[in-house]
Amino acid sequence: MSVVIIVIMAMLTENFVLSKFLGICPFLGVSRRISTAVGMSMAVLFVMLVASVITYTLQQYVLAPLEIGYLQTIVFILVIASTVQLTEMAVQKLSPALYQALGIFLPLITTNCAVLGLAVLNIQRNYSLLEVIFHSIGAAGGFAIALLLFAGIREKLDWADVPDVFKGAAVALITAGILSLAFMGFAGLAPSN
Amino acid sequence: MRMGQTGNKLYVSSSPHAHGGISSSRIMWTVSAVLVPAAGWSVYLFGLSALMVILSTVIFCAVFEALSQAMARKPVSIRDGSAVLTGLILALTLPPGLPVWICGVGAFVAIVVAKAVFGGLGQNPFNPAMTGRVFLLIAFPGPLTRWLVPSGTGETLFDHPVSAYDASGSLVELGANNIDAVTAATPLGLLAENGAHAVAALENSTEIFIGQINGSLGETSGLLLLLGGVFLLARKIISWHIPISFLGSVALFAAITNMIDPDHFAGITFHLFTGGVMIGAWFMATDYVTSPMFPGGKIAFGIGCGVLTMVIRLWAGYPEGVSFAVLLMNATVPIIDRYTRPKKFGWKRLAAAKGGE
Amino acid sequence: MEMMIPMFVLLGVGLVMASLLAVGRKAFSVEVDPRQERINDILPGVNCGGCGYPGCSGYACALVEGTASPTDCAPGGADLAIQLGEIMGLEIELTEPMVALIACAGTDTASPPLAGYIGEMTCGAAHAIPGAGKACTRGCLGLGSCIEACKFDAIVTTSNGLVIVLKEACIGCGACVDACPRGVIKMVPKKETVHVLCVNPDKPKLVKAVCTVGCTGCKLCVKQSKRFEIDGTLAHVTYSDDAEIPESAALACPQGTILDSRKYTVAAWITDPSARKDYDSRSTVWKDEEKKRKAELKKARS
Amino acid sequence: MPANKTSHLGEFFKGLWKDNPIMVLLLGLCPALAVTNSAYNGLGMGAATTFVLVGSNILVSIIKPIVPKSVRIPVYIVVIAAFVTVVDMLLKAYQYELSRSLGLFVPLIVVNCIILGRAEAFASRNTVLRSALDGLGMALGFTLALFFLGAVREIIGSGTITFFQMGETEIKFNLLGKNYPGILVMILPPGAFLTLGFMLAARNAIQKRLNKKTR
Amino acid sequence: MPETLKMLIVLTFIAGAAGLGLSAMNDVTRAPIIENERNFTLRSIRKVLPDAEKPDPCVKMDAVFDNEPMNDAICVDGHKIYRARKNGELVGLAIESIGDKAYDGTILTLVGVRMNDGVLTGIEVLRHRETPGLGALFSRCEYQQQMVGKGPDDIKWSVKKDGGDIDQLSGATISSRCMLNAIAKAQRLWKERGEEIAGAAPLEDSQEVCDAR
Amino acid sequence: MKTSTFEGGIHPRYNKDRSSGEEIRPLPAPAQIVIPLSQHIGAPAKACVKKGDDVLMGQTVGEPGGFVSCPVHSSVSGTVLSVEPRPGAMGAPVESVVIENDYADRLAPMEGIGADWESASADKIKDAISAAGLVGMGGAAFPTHVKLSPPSDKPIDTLILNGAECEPYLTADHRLMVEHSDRIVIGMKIAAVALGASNLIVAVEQNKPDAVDTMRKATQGESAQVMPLAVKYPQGAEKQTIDACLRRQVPSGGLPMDVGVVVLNVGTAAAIAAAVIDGRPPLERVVTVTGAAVSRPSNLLVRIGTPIRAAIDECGGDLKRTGKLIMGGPMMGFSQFSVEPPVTKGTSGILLLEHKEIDSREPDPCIRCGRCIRVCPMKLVPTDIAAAAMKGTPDQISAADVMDCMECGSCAHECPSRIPLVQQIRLGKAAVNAALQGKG
Ligand SMILES: Cc1cc2nc3c(=O)[nH]c(=O)nc-3n(C[C@H](O)[C@H](O)[C@H](O)COP(=O)(O)O)c2cc1C
Ligand SMILES: Cc1cc2nc3c(=O)[nH]c(=O)nc-3n(C[C@H](O)[C@H](O)[C@H](O)COP(=O)(O)O)c2cc1C
Ligand SMILES: Cc1cc2nc3c(=O)[nH]c(=O)nc-3n(C[C@H](O)[C@H](O)[C@H](O)COP(=O)(O)O)c2cc1C
Ligand SMILES: Cc1cc2nc3c(=O)[nH]c(=O)nc-3n(C[C@H](O)[C@H](O)[C@H](O)CO)c2cc1C
Ligand code: SF4
Ligand code: SF4
Ligand code: SF4
Ligand code: SF4
Ligand code: FES
Repeated sequence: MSVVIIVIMAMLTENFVLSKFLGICPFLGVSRRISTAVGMSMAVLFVMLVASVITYTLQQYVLAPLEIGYLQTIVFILVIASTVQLTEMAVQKLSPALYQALGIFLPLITTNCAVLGLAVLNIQRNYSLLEVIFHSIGAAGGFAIALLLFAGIREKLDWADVPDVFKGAAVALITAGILSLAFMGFAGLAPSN
Repeated sequence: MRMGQTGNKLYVSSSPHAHGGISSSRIMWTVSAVLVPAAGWSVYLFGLSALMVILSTVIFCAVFEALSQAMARKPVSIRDGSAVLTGLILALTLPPGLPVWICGVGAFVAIVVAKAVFGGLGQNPFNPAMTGRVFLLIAFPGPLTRWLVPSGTGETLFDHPVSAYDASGSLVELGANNIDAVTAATPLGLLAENGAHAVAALENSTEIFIGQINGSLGETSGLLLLLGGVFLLARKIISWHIPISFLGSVALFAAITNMIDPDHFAGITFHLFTGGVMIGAWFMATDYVTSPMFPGGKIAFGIGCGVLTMVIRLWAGYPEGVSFAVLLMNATVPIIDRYTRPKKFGWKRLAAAKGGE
Repeated sequence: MEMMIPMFVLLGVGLVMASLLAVGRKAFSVEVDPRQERINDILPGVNCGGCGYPGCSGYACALVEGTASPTDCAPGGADLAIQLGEIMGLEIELTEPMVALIACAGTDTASPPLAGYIGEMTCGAAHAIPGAGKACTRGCLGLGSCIEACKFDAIVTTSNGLVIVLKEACIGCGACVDACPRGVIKMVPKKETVHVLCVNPDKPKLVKAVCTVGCTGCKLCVKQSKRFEIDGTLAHVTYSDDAEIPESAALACPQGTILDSRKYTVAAWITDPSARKDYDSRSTVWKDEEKKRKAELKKARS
Repeated sequence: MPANKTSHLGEFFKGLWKDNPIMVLLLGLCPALAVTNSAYNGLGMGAATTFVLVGSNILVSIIKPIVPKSVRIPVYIVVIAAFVTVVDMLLKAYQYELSRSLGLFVPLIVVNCIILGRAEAFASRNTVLRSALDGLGMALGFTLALFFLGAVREIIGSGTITFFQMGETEIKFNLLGKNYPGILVMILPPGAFLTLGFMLAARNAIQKRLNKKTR
Repeated sequence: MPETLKMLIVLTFIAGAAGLGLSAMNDVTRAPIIENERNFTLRSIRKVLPDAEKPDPCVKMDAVFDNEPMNDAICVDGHKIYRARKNGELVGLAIESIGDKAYDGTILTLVGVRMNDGVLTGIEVLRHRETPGLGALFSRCEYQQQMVGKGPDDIKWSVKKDGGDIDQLSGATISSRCMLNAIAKAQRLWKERGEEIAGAAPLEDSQEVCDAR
Repeated sequence: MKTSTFEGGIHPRYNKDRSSGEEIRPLPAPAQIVIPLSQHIGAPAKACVKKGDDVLMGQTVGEPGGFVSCPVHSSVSGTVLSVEPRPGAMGAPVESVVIENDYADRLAPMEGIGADWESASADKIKDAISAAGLVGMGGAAFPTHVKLSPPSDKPIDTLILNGAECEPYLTADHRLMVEHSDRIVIGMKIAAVALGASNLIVAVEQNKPDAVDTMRKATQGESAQVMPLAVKYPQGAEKQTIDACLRRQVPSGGLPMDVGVVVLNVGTAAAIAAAVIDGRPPLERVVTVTGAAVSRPSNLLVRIGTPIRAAIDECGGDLKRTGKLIMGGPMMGFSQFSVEPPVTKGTSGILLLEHKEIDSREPDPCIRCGRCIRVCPMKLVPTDIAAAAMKGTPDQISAADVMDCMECGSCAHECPSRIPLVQQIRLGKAAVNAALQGKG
């Protein structure tokens, strides 16, 4: 499958947040300010790339040959959690500036459906390494688009007279729902099998 | 407003003590009035089946507005016309003959889900009518893509079925002899399924311009919509930025693709005058509440709408993309507004002065 | 043997990861506020982002900086909030319970508005417009900015242009005091029952001109109990445990400015004059004065 | 120890309403939104999560004394992941169709924030019994919310409500009649967001009523 | 150091223990899982090969064959085909067939064809990415009744919109066309490659995937 | 040729022709005069007379309370009745000197520089202006001597006389220019000497062609130049006037002197002439009394301290028909709830609007139409400021540039939802100021 299609698919037609429901917790949690959303998006891109490549390698060279695919979950999550934590420590030590911009978001992503989901999907779909890389980029891009748009709307909603019972998460979810409706317009843009 | 005692008492207030210009309700009613010719044309084309849709969405919208305001303990303000306008615009994006209850669902989504939940008029990030329409399209893909053929000659009001569906959503005959004779694909549907040659005949015909084609109630007559839009422009109710950049980018996109592969892609007039582009550019993308506030942002917004419309039309699953494009661009408005805010008076020297210190 | 493969794989992965983390901790250790460290330790470490900060350590950081509240962590729940509060030393000291008091009895009838007001219906806005609100420029505007500010729904409007505090619902947070542009709201001990409902410090003549129930500083209350004090021309109660204020004190006030809530609730006092009937019959002075003043006011207005 | 502040029963019930993980804590929303296109899927996901949550809460509260602080998170993750894998295997073995429709979201239970959250915030500081009750309550609250969400979506979306389904046997009621055309969008992603949004609002409204009453 | 050491030991130990536990669990569940996966295919095959004179999708019919079709799979032209035999004779085919140009991507179906007359004995959707809910509509036996039991020349195998005899599903003409496309492919295979199909040697591993693209 | 103007602005209904043809006529002094001690921006004056004192016309009754402050003078001769708080134009009682008029108009001794002001030093001129207690008559009532004393690092090259009078209804400056153009030009030249400015501009809106003519005539042979400006509100706001005349933008947070300009109202210029040449403080000023509830709209020469009731009565103002009583113009003026407040040095108009002109409907929600943004002469985003002011923190309010707003009211005038934007913005400013003070 062409990598272009993979990217469009992961970003728009099957947007990780809005149509695959991966990473909803940070999507709701870290979307109150545009500035945080930007940092989060960068961090997600980084973690998704690293995690995908590592888990892909593990799957190809350890789990598959030994026929212990059922350990996928446990191995993947362990490896993702540890590498991210390590990266966070390293960034904090080596570049405080980078840490402020991006590093502080790293732990948030460790235990996030989107990253593990991406790793598992990569395997399920029999992607090649190149495809895995582009899939990660598309997925992270999709997450970023959704998060940024959402953060913008939520900043605006701060001023709105939202009825009491809808304040907070309820109106945020309804916003996400309408955003997800809008994203359905991309359906069929990247036909795949 | 609490007035204290009236009588020949003096009133006090903050300055300014003069108010000029137009009122919000007048704006809403004027826009509604401007849409009436296009709505009338659809009734002429599709008869009662169009009138029912218009009446039901408008009434449902007004009722839902009143109910939701009452529930939120806010003053009921359907007189301001915004709910009626939402209803009218929603109606104009729906196919004639749509069952009344489906219109009701659309009105509910538009007024309650997309507007009241966010605090009512002025606070909704998404265009209510477009939200309603897109919801319906995805919820009832069948009824929403079944297009009656226009009578064209204005035989009588009763030529067309009022509601062409039974409860299960399948087409039933109501007065017409043959169902296939009353429904057909829209020009955009033809384009999406069969390529540009299928619509070549329409390309430069006056039919698409005047509106003797099938489609949603309000997308048929490009001419009337254009006139209405220009009227709003002249009355300074809308500014040129959004419609012109929207239409311009659609035209440019169509021109380029048509040049590359005329067999596959239709031309400029076709894309401008079919589907929702005209009503979208003049009446939907211009909704104050859900579009950017500043000139630069408006242009970016218009271009975004145009490009997304064409991308969806040409490559995505749906034959028409205006409502999706408008909704998608609605989501970008806060960000656009953030980066297109004009420089305030005197900003330049301030920067210079600071630098000098 | 085959059964052992998974074990070895996981042993291996576990070992590698644990060593990496161990090395990382040594190599990349960073100095932080010890409080932050402690907070980090007790936070769930879920990094769910629910608090709105980037991860648990982000929240810890914000807590230490004082920009976050200890109750923001959903997974941790109430237990955690208490522990966090302890670390942050945010424990609320137990003091005498206070409640808010609207120290104004100037209803629309007592202090009728001089002009109609058009504009933003908040107290702050009206306060800034000369002539907006009642004749008294010191008292409660009745537009309820304090109601907005109270998170506990402890303040309600009366039908005649005042607001009152529901004593039982008020937790004494003081938010309303800051919201009132006229400084009408005072925090008073919850157990106190007698209050002077006026904040107008103006000369008696000016007070009388604008309000029928304003304090004129006549000192009659002071004669009843030494718990009353006069500041300029405005009386107030000193809230101490010295002595109980006799019921006669409230009756002594010719203006009817003193509320004795052992006898009348604030609501009854302010909203329903008929409830004050027996009070009125005993306080003839007050009655006559009121009649006279009403006549004067009528004359002044016409 | 703050632990003895609530009764055991309170530990159990708080998850149902007061601290409901979906509606109040807003944790674990991914599966809540993704799999609830039918009531049965919601129940299934709830059951799977219950197993993992209770199991890992118990295990974590048992092993807590020996786990050094610095590796507690990786250790808890391993524990949870093990339970998740077990559930995954069990589902595949004995509830094949359910496992197919839950798909990706079974392994993703491991990153469901409530699980790690409860393990860390609660189980690692409380007794085994309390942890088990807490886990059970939370899981039940989660399950109920998912079931409700699934039921609403399924009823509006296709007019039916499914309580059980395995092979040919199913417990399914057709509530809105055979001719109900179904509002397709409710079983699509937007329907999930919208329904949950309105559900939260409804909970807020009820809670507000309750608050007023208690006053 | 002891802290670090403890850290190493605990994490490693717990991971190992988990591995051991899971491996044991796997031993227990492996068989049923494989069984389930087989059953899934098996059930689909059985469904589309009802072995009746008049196949009716609304009536449940248990087929009795000489062989287990599941184990008698071949690959022809990229299609995986399961063969059913009775009395030593090839009686039915369950053909995996991909319908092109669906609403989103393609639809993978299993099409049952009777060997002697090409009558459609059943059709199952194995994988699709159409709008959720549509898959269920296709599986409605009432809908399938208009196709199942019909031979290649009995009816016009296209949707009514295109002048055929098949009712398109309301709102899903595209998907309906795609299903017919899959059926047509299977019918063509039966017609043109019948002998090859009959003669081919069964795959060693019946789970093998054929490239149908 | 395209007339100069600025970006934004509005075209309100001007209603100037009611009074623009009326010659200025004096209003007889009332029996009692109330001289507020604070008629200007800055520290209030301190009373220097007491009850029972006899005062002369033009005698100082209040001395300046600081540099940015002004003396006040009695506008009649008579006896001091009291020094007490009296209702002021801003609502709250203001400490005032109340004087019983003896109708003798006994003039206090006045000592001006005389006709040879041209040779006087800048300091001497400024001293004379300061002693006369001149304040800007264009509305802000800022002490003029302060304005004429820019710091030395801000050289002034241009003096603009502001005759725009863009406020609807008001015609006081207009009549002054038509009737006393020579006084204005002399005042301008004196101010130019004090400032050392060489470029002199008289800015007049084009809807006063007769004023343009008379000013052209009066400046013939002078270096000054009359610039007709487009008719648009608020053309007379100084930053906009400067932008229109010179294409210079006063930086945000800055003053005209930051771009080398001083702007004076034409009335101020005329008062400068009197103060410097004759040593005469401003004892009266031109006040336009107009509005639908006024039967004889007029331009009156009113003694400072005259209760507005006197002016209203003189012009046939009907208080029964009046819905709103405004001191100043409809755009920037202050509504009054009584007829007691006295005319001060800054009072340019008294406006009586009828009941039917009052719109007391509840505002609609903001529909984000952007009209307020389009018209804001400061190119601000009023709806954002207002939203922040009503719901935001002081930081958010100042981030919305609240302090750049000059409260011209263009936004609120245009808002189709009738949102009291200016009122909300003022609240925002108050909140920001309070926060700043809190920080110390
Ligand atoms: C059903 C209905 C239809 C109306 N149609 C119009 C209309 O087409 N045009 C219009 O200007 N006003 C119309 N109005 C009157 C508006 O309510 C009125 O213009 C509005 O209150 C604005 O008044 P204003 O411009 O004086 O503020 C209509 C009112 C109602 C109730
Ligand atoms: C949300 C949505 C989903 C759709 N999904 C499908 C689909 O799965 N299959 C399909 O054939 N058409 C699908 N369509 C396309 C329309 O229903 C299309 O107009 C239809 O295929 C042709 O109309 P008809 O079948 O009613 O004649 C979808 C449309 C929408 C709006
Ligand atoms: C919105 C606005 C409108 C103004 N309009 C006028 C005007 O029409 N004429 C005028 O002389 N001053 C006007 N001013 C005051 C001027 O900005 C400036 O303060 C004045 O011209 C300075 O002269 P002065 O100090 O002599 O009053 C206006 C100010 C504002 C904020
Ligand atoms: C120029 C103009 C265009 C409008 N377009 C729409 C529209 O497309 N859809 C809609 O629901 N309301 C529209 N409205 C009405 C109104 O703005 C809308 O109900 C608000 O979004 C509700 O907050 C429009 C109003 C104006 C003035
Ligand atoms: S007490 Fe203060 S804030 Fe409350 S209504 Fe009265 S004036 Fe307003
Ligand atoms: S704001 Fe606080 S102090 Fe004031 S009434 Fe409410 S609870 Fe009491
Ligand atoms: S009042 Fe302020 S915000 Fe409004 S137009 Fe004038 S300068 Fe702009
Ligand atoms: S003019 Fe009024 S309605 Fe329009 S954007 Fe400004 S505040 Fe909103
Ligand atoms: S459940 Fe929390 S991110 Fe998915």
